[in-house]
Amino acid sequence: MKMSNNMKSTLTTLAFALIAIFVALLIGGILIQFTTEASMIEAYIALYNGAFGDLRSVLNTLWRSTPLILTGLAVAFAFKCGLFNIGAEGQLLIGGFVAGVAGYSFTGLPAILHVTICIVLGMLAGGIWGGIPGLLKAKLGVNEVINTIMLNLIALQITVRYGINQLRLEGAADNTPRIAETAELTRFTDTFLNDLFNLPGGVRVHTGFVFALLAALFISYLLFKTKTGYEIRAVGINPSGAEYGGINVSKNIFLAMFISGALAGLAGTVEVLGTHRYFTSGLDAGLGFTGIAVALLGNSNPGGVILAGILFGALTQGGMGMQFAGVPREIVTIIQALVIFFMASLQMFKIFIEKKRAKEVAK
Amino acid sequence: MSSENQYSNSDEIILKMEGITKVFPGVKANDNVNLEVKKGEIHALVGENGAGKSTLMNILYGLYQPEEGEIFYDGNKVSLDGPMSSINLGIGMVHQHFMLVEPLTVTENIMLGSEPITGAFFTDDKNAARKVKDISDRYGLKVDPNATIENIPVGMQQRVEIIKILYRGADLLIFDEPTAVLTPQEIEELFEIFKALKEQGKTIIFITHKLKEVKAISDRITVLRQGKTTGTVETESVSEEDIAKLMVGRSVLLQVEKEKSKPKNVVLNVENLTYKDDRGVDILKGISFDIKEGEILGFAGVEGNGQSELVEILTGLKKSTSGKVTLKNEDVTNASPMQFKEWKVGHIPEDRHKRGLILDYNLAENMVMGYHNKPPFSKPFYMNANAINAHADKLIPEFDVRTPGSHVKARSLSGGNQQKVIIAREFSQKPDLLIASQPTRGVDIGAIEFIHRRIIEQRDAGKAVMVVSAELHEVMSLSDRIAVIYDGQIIDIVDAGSVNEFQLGAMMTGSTPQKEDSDNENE
Amino acid sequence: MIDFLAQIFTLSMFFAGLRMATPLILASMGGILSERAGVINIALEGMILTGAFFAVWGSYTTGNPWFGVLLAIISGMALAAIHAVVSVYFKADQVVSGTAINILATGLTVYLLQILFGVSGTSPRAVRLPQWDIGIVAFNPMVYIALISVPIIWVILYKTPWGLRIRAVGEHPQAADTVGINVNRWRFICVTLSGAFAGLAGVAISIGEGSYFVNGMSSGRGFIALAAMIFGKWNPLGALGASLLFGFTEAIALRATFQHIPSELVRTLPYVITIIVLAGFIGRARPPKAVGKPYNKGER
Amino acid sequence: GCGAGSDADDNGAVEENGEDPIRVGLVLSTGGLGDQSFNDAAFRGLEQAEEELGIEFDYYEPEDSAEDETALRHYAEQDFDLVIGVGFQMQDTLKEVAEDMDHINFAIVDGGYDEIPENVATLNFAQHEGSFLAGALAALVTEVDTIGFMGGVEGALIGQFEAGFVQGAKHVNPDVDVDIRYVGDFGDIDRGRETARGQVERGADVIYHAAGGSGMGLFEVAEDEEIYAIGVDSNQNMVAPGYVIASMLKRVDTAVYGITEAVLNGEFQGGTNYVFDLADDGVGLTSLTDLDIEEQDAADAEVITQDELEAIEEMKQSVTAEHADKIEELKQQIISGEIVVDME
Ligand SMILES: Nc1ncnc2c1ncn2[C@@H]1O[C@H](COP(=O)(O)OP(=O)(O)OP(=O)(O)O)[C@@H](O)[C@H]1O
Ligand SMILES: Nc1ncnc2c1ncn2[C@@H]1O[C@H](COP(=O)(O)OP(=O)(O)OP(=O)(O)O)[C@@H](O)[C@H]1O
Ligand SMILES: [Mg+2]
Ligand SMILES: [Mg+2]
Repeated sequence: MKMSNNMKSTLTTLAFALIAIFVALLIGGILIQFTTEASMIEAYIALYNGAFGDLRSVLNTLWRSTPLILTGLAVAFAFKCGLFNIGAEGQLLIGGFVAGVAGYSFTGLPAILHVTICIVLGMLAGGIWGGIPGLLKAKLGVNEVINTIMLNLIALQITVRYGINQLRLEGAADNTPRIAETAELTRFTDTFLNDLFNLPGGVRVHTGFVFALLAALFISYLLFKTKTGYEIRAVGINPSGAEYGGINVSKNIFLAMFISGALAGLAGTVEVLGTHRYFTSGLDAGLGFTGIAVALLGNSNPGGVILAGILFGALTQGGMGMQFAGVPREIVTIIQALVIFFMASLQMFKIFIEKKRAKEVAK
Repeated sequence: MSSENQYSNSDEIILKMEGITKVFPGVKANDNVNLEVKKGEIHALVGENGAGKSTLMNILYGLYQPEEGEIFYDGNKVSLDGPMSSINLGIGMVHQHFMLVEPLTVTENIMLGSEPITGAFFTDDKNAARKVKDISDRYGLKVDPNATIENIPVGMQQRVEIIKILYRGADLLIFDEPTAVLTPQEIEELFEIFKALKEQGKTIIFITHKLKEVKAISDRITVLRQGKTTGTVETESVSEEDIAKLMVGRSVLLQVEKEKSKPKNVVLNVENLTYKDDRGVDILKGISFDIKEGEILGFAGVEGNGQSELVEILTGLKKSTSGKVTLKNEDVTNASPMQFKEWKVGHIPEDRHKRGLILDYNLAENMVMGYHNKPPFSKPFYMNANAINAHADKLIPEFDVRTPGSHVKARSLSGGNQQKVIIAREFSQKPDLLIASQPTRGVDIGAIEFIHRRIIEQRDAGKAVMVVSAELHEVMSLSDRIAVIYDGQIIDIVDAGSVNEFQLGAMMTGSTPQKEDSDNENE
Repeated sequence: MIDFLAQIFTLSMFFAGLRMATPLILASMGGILSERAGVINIALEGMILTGAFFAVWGSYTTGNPWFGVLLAIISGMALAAIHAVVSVYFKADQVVSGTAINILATGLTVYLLQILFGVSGTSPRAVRLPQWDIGIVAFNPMVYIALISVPIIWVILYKTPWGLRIRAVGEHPQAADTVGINVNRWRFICVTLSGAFAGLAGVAISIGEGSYFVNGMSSGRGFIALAAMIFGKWNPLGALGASLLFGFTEAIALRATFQHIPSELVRTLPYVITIIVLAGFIGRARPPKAVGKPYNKGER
Repeated sequence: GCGAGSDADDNGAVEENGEDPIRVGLVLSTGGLGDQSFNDAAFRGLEQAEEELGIEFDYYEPEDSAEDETALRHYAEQDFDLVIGVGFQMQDTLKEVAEDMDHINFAIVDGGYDEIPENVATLNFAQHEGSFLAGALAALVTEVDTIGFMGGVEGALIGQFEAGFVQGAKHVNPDVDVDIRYVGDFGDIDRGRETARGQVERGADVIYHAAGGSGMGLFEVAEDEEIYAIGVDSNQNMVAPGYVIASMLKRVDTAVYGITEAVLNGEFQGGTNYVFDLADDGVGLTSLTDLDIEEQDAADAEVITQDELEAIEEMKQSVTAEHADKIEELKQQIISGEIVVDME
C-alpha cells in the first residue's frame, strides 16, 4: 500500500518530466521553424547527434553533466531543508579555486593523498562559503537567497579576478598555474576503460563523474535513512514543529547549507582537477545556476538529479551540434527554462490528479 | 427564555440546505446533509471533530462548492459561488481561525473589500471609522477603531469579526467555535451580543463543542455525525446527555471521575521566573509554584496572560530572563528541549499544527519525533524503519486514532485525531512530568472524555501533571490544585474544590478573590 | 584620510550614485508591488535584462528611443505575466518560476541578439534617450521617473483601497478571500506591474545612459534591487534609501582611489555592505506573512 | 556552416578555377561577435580571404571555454585545412587538440607556448608598441597634461596595453599624469561609462581604452563631456565620430588573412610564432591625417552619415594631423630599436 503509493507518485513525476521535456522541445522547435532557416527536424537531429551521436558525444555529454549533477545535488539538498541555495555558483568557484591552488602548491605527494587533500579542501571551502549564509539565516534569520547571491558576486571577484591576477604566471593566460600530475583526476581515456572500448582521443570525462554518482548515493542515504536527514527534512517542513521535537533548528539549517556548499565546492573541484587542470576564469559559466534547474527537474531527489543532470549535459553538448547546424544554441537555454516552467506548473495537475484519485476512494 | 423565543415562534424559514454533499481527498466531509434555520433563531450546530460542521458552514458562506445539494435562502434557490454572493445575500461568518489581517488596524480590517472612497481614489478612513462606531454602539461591541489587530486581545478580535460582517449588512450570522478561546466572562458578553443581535431580528448559527452553551443560548440544535445529519431538535426538549448521545452514538461521561489525589515528593519547582519578549515587554513577572508526584496542577487564565510562555520555558522552547527551574532536585533552568525530553518531561503543545506535528510527515514519523535520535528508533548509522512503524502500529489502536494506517500524513487527520497522535507519542515515553497545554482544544466530547481519562491515569500512576487550559470547566474537573494566572503573575493557587467557576473567572480577570478558606494561601 | 573622504563626498560622486541607483530604485519598486501581494519576484533580474534588450531594439529599429521604452515595459510585463500565471494560477513554487524566468531571459536575449543582429556579444548602436535638463542638473528621464515612482507607490500602498487590498492579500489571503477580494487576480496584476518597473530599470541601464545592449548586461542588479527592498522593509521609502546607498557604494568602488585595497576587492564593497546591512537590520524587517505561498481555497 | 558562415557558402566566390576551395574553421573567444574588437577583426579577415582568395570558412562562438575543445575538434575532424582559435584562453585546449590531430594545421591568436607544436602557428601582436604610439598621441593632444587609461580586467595581456601607453606618454611629456582605471569587466558598458566619467572628473581630456565592450561607455562619455577617446583593436573612430582621435589597430584581420593565404599557397610554417608589430603594420594607429578605408566604407554602407564622416575628417585635420610627423618618427625609432618598449 505505502510502497505502491510512493511508486505511483514517482512514476507520475517521471511521466510529467517527460511531458514537460516534450512540450518544451516542441515550443523550441516552433521557434526554430519560424526564426531560423533550419527546420526543427534537422535542428533536433543535430541536437541529438551532438549529444549521443557517437561514443565521443556520449562521453562528452557525461563529462558536461558531471558538474551539473553535483551543483544540482547541492541545490536539491538545501531545498530539503527549506532553503534556496542560489549560491552554488559562488561555492563552486571558491571550491575550485582552493582545489586549484592546493593542486599546484603541494608537490611530491603521492597521488592518492594529493587528490584527497585537494578534494577535501575544495569541499571545505565550498562548505564554508555556503555555511556563511546558513549561519546568518540560522542565527539572524537573514534571507539566504539574497546572501547567497551576494556571495556569488564576491566569490567571482576574489577568485576569477583577484585570485587569478595574483597567482597567474608571467604572461600566462587567465588561470592559476597548472596543477601537479599527482593532483589530477584520471580521465577515462587513461584507465582500463580505454583498452576495453578503445575510447576516442581527447575525451575529457574523468573520475569526477563517478564521484558525482557516489555523492548522489550518499545524499539519498543521508536524507532518507539517517536521523540527520530526518531532522533536516523536518526543519524544512515545519521549523517550529521540529524545534518542539527537540531538533536544533539553527544547527540543521547551518549543516544543510554547509553540505550543500560542499557539494557545489566538489563540483568546482572536479572541474579543476579533472577537466581544466587549473583554475580558470572559464569556470564562471553559470554551472551553479543550471544546477538549480537540474534540482527542480530532478524533483530535488538524488536519483532524479542524476537523470536531470545528464539530460542538461546532453542539451548543452547537443546545443553545440545545433549551433554547427546554424541554429543559435541559446534555443537550448530557452528549452531548459521551459522545462522548468512546465515541471513546476504540472505539479499542480499532479496534485489535482491525486485529489481526484482520493475522491474516487471516498465516494 | 420565552422573550428570546419570540422570533423563532414565527416559523418563517430563512435558510434551507438540502442534500449537501462535499468530498475532500479521502473523506466525505458532508454526506447528503440537510439543515433548516428559522428567521431570528439561534441555531446550534454540534458534532464530533471532522463531523463536517465547518465544511457545511464554509459551503453556506460560499468558500467551498458542494458536489451535490441545493440551498434556499429567503425561500428562493441560490447558488453560492463565492463569499461575495453570500455576503450580498446577507450571510456573514465568524471563522474558527479569525480572518483578520494582523498588521492592519481594526477599521482597515472591517472596511477591507468594501472601502468608502473619497476624492478620486483615496480610502475614506474617517467615514469608515464613523460607521464602525455606529455599529459598535448599536450592539454594544466595544472596539478601538484605530488599534492594530496584533495588539488587541482575542475577545476584541472576535468583536471586530462580528462588526466586520454587520458592516456588510448581514442578517444571518455564522459562528464557528466562537467560544473556544474565551473566558466565562467573555462568553457571557458574547451571549449578550447574541441576544442583542437576535432582538434586532438577526439569525445566528453557531458551532460549539460545549453542550452547556448549547443549552444556555440556542433555540434549536442540529447534530452532525460523520458528515450526516442525525436530526434537529428543540433545545428545551433535550438534556446535555441526549445531545452527547446524538453526536457520538453512545452515551458519554460528561463529568471526569477521579479519587482524591495522594501527592508525594516535589517533581517540579519553579522560583520567581520572569520573561521579557524580544520587544522588551514583561510577559512573566516572577512566577513560583511546584508540582508533586501524583497531583495535577491546573492553570486557569485568559489566553495571553503568559501561560503559553510559561509552558514554553518549562519545555526549553523559550529561555527565561531570570528565575530558577528545578526538576527532581536538578537545576534545569533554560535547558534545551532535547534535554527536557531526556529528563522525561512530556509536552502536549497548545497548537498542534504549529508545534505538535510535522503535518507532512506520516503518523509513524510523527510518533517518534523527539525520540527519533534514541534507540530503538535510531541506530548508529541509520534509522530503524521497522521499529518506527511497529511503534506506530502499536499506539494507533491503543490510543484509538481514527486513521487508514500509520503511513498517512498527519495533515489528513481531523483535529481530534491529530491531537490523539500527539498524546499517544508523549504518553508512550512514560513521562515523569506531563505538561498539557489546551489538551482538548477543538476536540470533540468523545475524544475529550478519552484524553481526560488518560491524563488522570498518569496522575494515578504517581506522575506529576501540569494542565493549562482556557477551558475553565476542564481545569476545574481535572485539577487537584488550580493556579490562576493573570498578567504574568500567579494571582493565587487554590484547591480545586474550594472555588466555583465564577470566583475563578473573576480571579482570571485580575480581581483578587474574596475567599474564606485562607489555609491554602501558604503554598 | 581627509582627502579620501573629500574625493568620496563630492556632488559628482552623488550624481554618479544616483545614476547607479536608478535601475535599483525602479526594480525594487516592482519588487515591493509583487511581494506586498505575496509573490516573491527573483525574476526581476531577467526582466531587467529583457527590458534592456527590447529598449535597444525598439530604439534601433525605429530610431525613436521612446518606442524602445514602450517595448521594454511591454516585454517586462510579458515575462512577469508568465511568472504570475505559473506561480499564481498554476501554484508553482514562486522562486522556481522566477529562476526559470531568469534562465529564459539570458537565453532569449542572446537568441534574439543572434536572430535580429547576427551577433551574440554586443548590439549595434541605438539612439539614446535625451537628457532632461532641469536647470541645475541633467539626467536621463529614467532617473526622474524612478524618483517620482517612489511616492506614487507609497500613496497607492497606504492611501488607497487598492493598496489596502494588496497588503491584505499578501498578509492573509484567506481573510481577503472571505470578504470577496479575488486574491489571485490581485496577485496577477501586481506581479505583472512589477514587470513594467523592471522593464524601465532595463531602459535605465541600456538606452537611458547609453546606447548598446551587451550580453548579460543586467549583471546582478535585479538581485541587489531585491536586497534593497528587504533592507527597506518592503516600504517604498526604505527601498529608495537602500537603493541610494547601494548606488553610492557602487560609484565609490568605481571612482574612488584606494591606497591599500586592490581594486578587484574594492568592487565587492556593495555586496559586502548588503550582507552586513541585512544582518544588522533583519531583526526589524518582517516580510509579508503569506509571501511565497501560493493561495488556494480549502487549504490551511 | 552557421550565421554569416552559411551565407558565406552561398555567395562565397566559388572558384572559377575548378579545384575545390580550402576550408578554414574559426573558433572565436567568449564574448563573440559585435565586440568591435578582435573577434570582429578575425571574422573580417576571413571574410576578406573569402572574397579575395575564394576560400570557405565556418565559425563558432563558444558560450563558455568548456566548448572550445569540442568546437576545435569539430572542424579538425572534418579535415578543415586550417583551424584558428582566437584568444589566449584557448591555448592549452588548442594544444591538446592539435597534438592528437597532427595532420591538421592550427593557428591561435594571442597564444603562446614554451615549445610550439609542429602543426600550430601562434599569431601574436606587439600591442605594447601600438599602445606606445597611442600614449604618445594622447600626451601630445592633451591640453591639461592629464590623460586616462581604461582597462577591462586586470591581467597580463591588458597589462601590455597599459605599460606601452604609459611609457609612450611619459616619453613625449615626462610630467603628464596618467589616470589608470580598470572597469572589472569586459562587457559592462554601464560601469565602463561611470569609470570614464570618473577619469574625466579627475581632469583627463584624452582617454585610451582596452576594455572590450565596456569601452563603448568611454565613447559615450567622450561625446557627452566633449573629450577625446582613443579606440583599440579595430577602427573605432566611427563609433563617436569626431571624438575618437584614433584607434590602436591590432590587425588580427591581417594576421588571420595572412595565415590563411600561407596555407593556400602551401607556405604554412607550423611550430612558428608570428609576431605582428609596427614594422609590418600588424599593430599601429589609424591614419592621423586623412580618412581610412574602413571609415569610407562605413559611410558608403551608411553605418555613419556623411556629416559624421566629415566630422571625422575635420577632427583629423584640426587635432591629430599636426602630430602625425612626431608619431611617425617615434614609430621609426621603435622599429629601428632606438626605443625599446617594455611589456610590463
Ligand atoms: N480543506 C480540507 N481538505 C481536506 N479535508 C478536509 C478539509 N477540511 C476538512 N476536511 C476533512 O473533512 C472532514 C470534516 O471537516 P470539518 O472541518 O467540517 O469538521 P468539523 O466538524 O468542523 O470538525 P471540528 O469539530 O474539529 O471543527 C474532516 O474529516 C476533515 O479532515
Ligand atoms: N487542507 C486540509 N487538508 C487536510 N485536512 C484538513 C485540511 N484543512 C483542514 N483539515 C482537517 O479538517 C479538520 C477539521 O477542520 P477544522 O477547521 O474544524 O479544524 P479542527 O479540526 O477544529 O482543528 P483545529 O481546531 O486545530 O483547526 C482539521 O483538524 C484538519 O485536520
Ligand atoms: Mg470546524
Ligand atoms: Mg475545530
